Amino acid sequence: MSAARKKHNTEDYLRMYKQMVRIRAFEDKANQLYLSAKMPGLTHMYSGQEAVAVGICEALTDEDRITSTHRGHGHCVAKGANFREMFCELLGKEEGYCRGKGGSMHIADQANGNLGANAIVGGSMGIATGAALSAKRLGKDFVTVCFFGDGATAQGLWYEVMNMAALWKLPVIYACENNGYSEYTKTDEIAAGSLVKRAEAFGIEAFQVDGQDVLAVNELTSRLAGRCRKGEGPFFIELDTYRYHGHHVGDINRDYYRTKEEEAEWKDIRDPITNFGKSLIDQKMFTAEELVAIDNDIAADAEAAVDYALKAPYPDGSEVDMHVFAGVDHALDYLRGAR
Amino acid sequence: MSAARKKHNTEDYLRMYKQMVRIRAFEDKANQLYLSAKMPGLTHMYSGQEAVAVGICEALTDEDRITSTHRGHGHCVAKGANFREMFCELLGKEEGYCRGKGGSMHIADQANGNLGANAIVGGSMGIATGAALSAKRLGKDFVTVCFFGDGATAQGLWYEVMNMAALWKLPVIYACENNGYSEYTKTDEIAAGSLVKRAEAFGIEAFQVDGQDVLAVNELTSRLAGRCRKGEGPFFIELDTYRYHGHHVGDINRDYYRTKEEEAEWKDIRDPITNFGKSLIDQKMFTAEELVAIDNDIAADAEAAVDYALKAPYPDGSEVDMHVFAGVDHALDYLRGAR
Amino acid sequence: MTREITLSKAVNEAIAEEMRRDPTIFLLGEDVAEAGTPFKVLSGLVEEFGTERIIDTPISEPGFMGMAVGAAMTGSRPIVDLMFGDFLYLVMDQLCNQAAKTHYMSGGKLKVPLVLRTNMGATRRSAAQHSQSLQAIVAHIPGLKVAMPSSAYEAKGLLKTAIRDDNPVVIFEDKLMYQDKAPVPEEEYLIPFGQANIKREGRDVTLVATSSMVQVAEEAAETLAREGISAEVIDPRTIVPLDEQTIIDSVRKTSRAIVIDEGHQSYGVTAEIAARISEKAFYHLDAPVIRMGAMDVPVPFSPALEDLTVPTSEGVAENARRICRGELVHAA
Amino acid sequence: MTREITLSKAVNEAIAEEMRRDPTIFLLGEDVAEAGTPFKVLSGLVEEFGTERIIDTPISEPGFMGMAVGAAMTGSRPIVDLMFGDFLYLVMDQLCNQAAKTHYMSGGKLKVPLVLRTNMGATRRSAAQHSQSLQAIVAHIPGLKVAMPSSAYEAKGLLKTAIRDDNPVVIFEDKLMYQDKAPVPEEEYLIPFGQANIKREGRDVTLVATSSMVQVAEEAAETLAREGISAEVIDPRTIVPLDEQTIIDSVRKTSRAIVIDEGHQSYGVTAEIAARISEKAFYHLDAPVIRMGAMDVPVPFSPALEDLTVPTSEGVAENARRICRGELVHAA
Ligand SMILES: Cc1ncc(C[n+]2csc(CCOP(=O)(O)OP(=O)(O)O)c2C)c(N)n1
Ligand SMILES: Cc1ncc(C[n+]2csc(CCOP(=O)(O)OP(=O)(O)O)c2C)c(N)n1
Ligand SMILES: [Mg+2]
Ligand SMILES: [Mg+2]
Repeated sequence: MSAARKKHNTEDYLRMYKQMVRIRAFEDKANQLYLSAKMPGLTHMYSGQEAVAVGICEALTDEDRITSTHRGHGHCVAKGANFREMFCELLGKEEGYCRGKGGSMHIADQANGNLGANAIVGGSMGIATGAALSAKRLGKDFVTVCFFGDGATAQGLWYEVMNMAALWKLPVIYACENNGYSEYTKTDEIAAGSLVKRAEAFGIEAFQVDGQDVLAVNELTSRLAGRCRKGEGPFFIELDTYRYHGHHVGDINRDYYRTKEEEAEWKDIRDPITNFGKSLIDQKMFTAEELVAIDNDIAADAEAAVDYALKAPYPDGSEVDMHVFAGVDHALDYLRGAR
Repeated sequence: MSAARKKHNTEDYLRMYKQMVRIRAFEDKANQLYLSAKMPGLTHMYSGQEAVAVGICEALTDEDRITSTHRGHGHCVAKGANFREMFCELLGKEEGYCRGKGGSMHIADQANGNLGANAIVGGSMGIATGAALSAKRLGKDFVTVCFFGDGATAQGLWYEVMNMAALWKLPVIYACENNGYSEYTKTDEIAAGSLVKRAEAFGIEAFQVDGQDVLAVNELTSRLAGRCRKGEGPFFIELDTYRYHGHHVGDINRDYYRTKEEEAEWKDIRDPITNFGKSLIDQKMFTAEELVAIDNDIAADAEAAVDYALKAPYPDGSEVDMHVFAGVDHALDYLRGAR
Repeated sequence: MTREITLSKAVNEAIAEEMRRDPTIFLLGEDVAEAGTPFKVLSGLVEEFGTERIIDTPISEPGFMGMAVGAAMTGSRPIVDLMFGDFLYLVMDQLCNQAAKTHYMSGGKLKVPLVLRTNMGATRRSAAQHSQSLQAIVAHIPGLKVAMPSSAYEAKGLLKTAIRDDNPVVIFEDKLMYQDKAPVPEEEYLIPFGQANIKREGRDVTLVATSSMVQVAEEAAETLAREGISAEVIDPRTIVPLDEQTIIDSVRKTSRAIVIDEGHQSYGVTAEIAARISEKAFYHLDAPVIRMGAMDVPVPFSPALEDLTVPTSEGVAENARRICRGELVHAA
Repeated sequence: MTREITLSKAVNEAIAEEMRRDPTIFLLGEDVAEAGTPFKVLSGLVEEFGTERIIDTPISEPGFMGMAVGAAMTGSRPIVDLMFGDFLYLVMDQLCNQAAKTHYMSGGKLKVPLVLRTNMGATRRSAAQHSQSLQAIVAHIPGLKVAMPSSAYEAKGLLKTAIRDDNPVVIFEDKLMYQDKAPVPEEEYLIPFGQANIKREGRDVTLVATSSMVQVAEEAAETLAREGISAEVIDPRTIVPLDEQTIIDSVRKTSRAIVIDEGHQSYGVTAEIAARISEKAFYHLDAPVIRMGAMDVPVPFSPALEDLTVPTSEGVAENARRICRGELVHAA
């Protein structure tokens, strides 16, 4: 552990640990909800990638914005969301962050600067860059982080907005979570050349970092966020990581596109939570027992939130045409010309 | 003049010279048609960029394909089109290459492998790459050249298709005519980083060449087309060039975005036709008189073609709903359910 | 010989048969090869045709759509697999500015024989960006043909016709019907475009329904039959071209019509069909044509809300009863 | 005080006034600053507001449209300048999957107050990719409001309302009308959405017309008046929301209706309006509603062909005569 890392105090480390465990706990419950047919639709698990979301979001303020993806629960938790409102959203309940209208693929704790998960791969790249333009134009201090996967780098939109971000020096960080796959296809088969070079070709400073090392991610992001605030953005980070589950919860038989050995290796040797926990113990910041207690508390929280959400009411049918337009109670009346 | 260049024989040189002069003559007439209000709509002049279209197209076979742009007359002439059908098209006459349905922005001598000018900036990048995929899949030998401007590099589509072209080693050459401007905006203001590096980031071999030197363009293209046929594509070429006229024929007062001195410099010092003509005379391949005679012949051809086109008939009104669907005589009957 | 197969299998067979027949056909899209698409519709094709003809693409919808246009212009007959109909927005330029207009703009010189296969349909709890039924916006663009199969039988016959067509064809499969079975002949058959199918004859009211709404209409017709109301169910099968005559003839007979489509109601498919009926069967109509589209709201995730947004057989039956009783029913 | 100004100037004034009032507004698009757009609509704005607020973008329509969405979600009120309506296809994903749905998907938490200004209109000899009138496809998407100004007066009042609206609004200016003058008050005014304007009162037939088709309808009405036919001309001004009531009330009075819009006819705006009239004025209609949209063909370049594709005042007048004479007129 480098000298720089030592500057982090115990509290920071504890919060990072907890946030990673909270993501894992959330996903375990979400998966169970799916397997027990209690969750409507499908969902994409973030487990394995926790150090990315937490390392980055812990370097941000509440005012800083993020845009998230179809695999967005981790970002949502890391940016400060509560379990209750998240599970309620996952189950389509009224108390969900989006009043049940968004579900897993649009989940976001908007009040904490999460501009939304997005079901269009790459769909949030413009939004993130626009948020950064907004910050610059309005003279606000916030930085925006745009999360996306390796697969999303194939979307032309990225190049368009990188160009503008670079031309106008916008405070945006493009964070590519390279988990090696887009759906059932290996990254190598769908990405020519080098991702880092693609960003550099636009004159954007680019970095590669171990996405399983929460401190490394956190330090880099802190540094870049600070530089963004000084007008030195934009930046690109490629984070090497891995998703433990299938592409979505229903993707159970994965042998045809990746081996059990590969999965085991990442889980056994590179797990971000286990490794970070070990280092905390090694450094005698916490005992193994303390961490287990933390894990258990969080698991209990998740359990309670799930119970709550399962019992929570669905939105009333009358909500169906609410929120179509801001400032309009019910869209159908409005569309018929009622003034 | 290098040894390699000497290998070209007189005939080749003459054809290149003639083709450049033909483009210039065509554009002069088109401009006159506009100024005398005889041409419907607007048009974008190619004058100044002749060495690009001719250098490239003279390296291609009739089977090879090109895709063209809104500034497409040059590509069309260079790929082998006749003045008559071109002027007829410009004037919306039945004998035009597109039976008057396309006009300046969609002009193409389809039989010679021109897949069309395109009024959507960047719109033909997919088409060109798809043509290359087609060649590869069908086991055909043809190469496709995708012409586009510097401004078009801001379209995300390019990055998407470069990625696939690189992954699948497609026989396509992306030819960026960098004339320094997109409409009324300097390239520097809308392009961050480096165009060449953008292509290289996808693992694509990239080249920069003087777009005013027809032989340099021709040699490079010949070499790359040959390599494409051997499965070594795709390639990217950035060609430095200049448009003499405004963005379109109506763009007369250009002072607010570029200086008269800049225009004069390109015209006086770097004109592709004058310079190539001089070198032909210097090498004693042709006399000045011979070249003047050629110029005059071509001017007369253009004049005659304009006269012809002005007198040619418009398509009959009944053509308006023809060619909407292949295999359907009249779309309106068909859409009403007539079988 | 006829057996029952799923819609998914029907699509798969159509593609396989056509690819065997014509080596210029290839298919491209995301996760179409080994994975056979997330819906497993294409399973097995890569094994037979190889990765040269069943091509996995990066997540570049505009890119591969554009490439299909170029391939179609140069002797290939590409089939594009667009994983969700909601991604149509991403390919609109290549589809509507390029594919749809090339034949016309070239004065008939260049052809674009391609098929864009995509899907539609809500109630899968997939929220607003994975549930849309966008047939209306495609149907509005001259130069595109648009097919909406209502069962495995139509899915196979229409897709084979689409693949052989020399024009760009967009075909919408309802993703909720992939596992639905229907009788499909073993022998080769094609279903011509622009020929509506009278799924059920009736006297009192005409139900014009597209895609899975045909099932909804048939269920309603079943219920209504028990109550003594005789409903005719018509499946246009293609909305471009639209077989106006069959629809108009039916309404002239029944004097009443309900049009059902899963796209949003306003400025949607029901508007066009209702407008044509109102115009051309004007003197035969006993009541206004009733339109039943999806509610004009983005598709909500919550099951409690989502189910309210799509037409149901009970809704259709109730509207039919009211119209047959002579009550004036305004569209929702 | 009222003076005559061009539609172009009206748009310019609306933007300038709103930008002076609200510093969170900025405008972005291609060649909008020094060049003031190819149509010179924005001339002078960059001089007043600087390049920080009048922002020249690269040719990246999806990119800057997406950026506008993100900016709108974070306290800015962007105005997007889309040089030609035909480029809508390029921004559909950001407009329809993102901007239109964000407020709903977030359960009302995130707002997207943005204006997309673009244009429409054929007969400029600009061929198939620079002449489309694509209002119908945007109007079909829940979450978007759609305005279609018919003169300088509407252009200013509707645009100011659009800029203050907390939702994404798409506004279509007819590019052939930029130099047309109309009386516009010096004083500030706004035109509320969803309020149709009765441009001319009449008894015999209702002409519902959008954008420049209002002029076409008024010309026809003028001609008809000389022949003793009294036509009422209605300009909906916004097609989402649509002021159904004013239209229906008019048709209940006149018993006849012609709907005119420059978008393609099939699956277009005329279908929706005709369907609503046919439904809600059913018992008052003496004849089928006549629809006059642009011909269902890509817009041809040749003047000899292009002029055949759009509705004309002679065409409207002729249809009105026939419908008033009691002849049944089928839509073309
Ligand atoms: C525009 C678009 N295309 C395709 C999809 C279907 N899809 C959902 S996730 C995914 C793979 C994304 O891969 P990546 O960006 O690497 O993210 P990961 O799933 O690995 O987190 C695909 C193709 C989509 N949702 N949106
Ligand atoms: C998608 C799209 N956006 C904008 C335009 C308007 N437009 C036409 S040409 C042009 C500039 C193109 O610049 P460049 O690619 O450098 O080509 P050049 O005109 O210099 O030859 C623009 C913005 C268009 N036709 N298509
Ligand atoms: Mg991935
Ligand atoms: Mg240029």
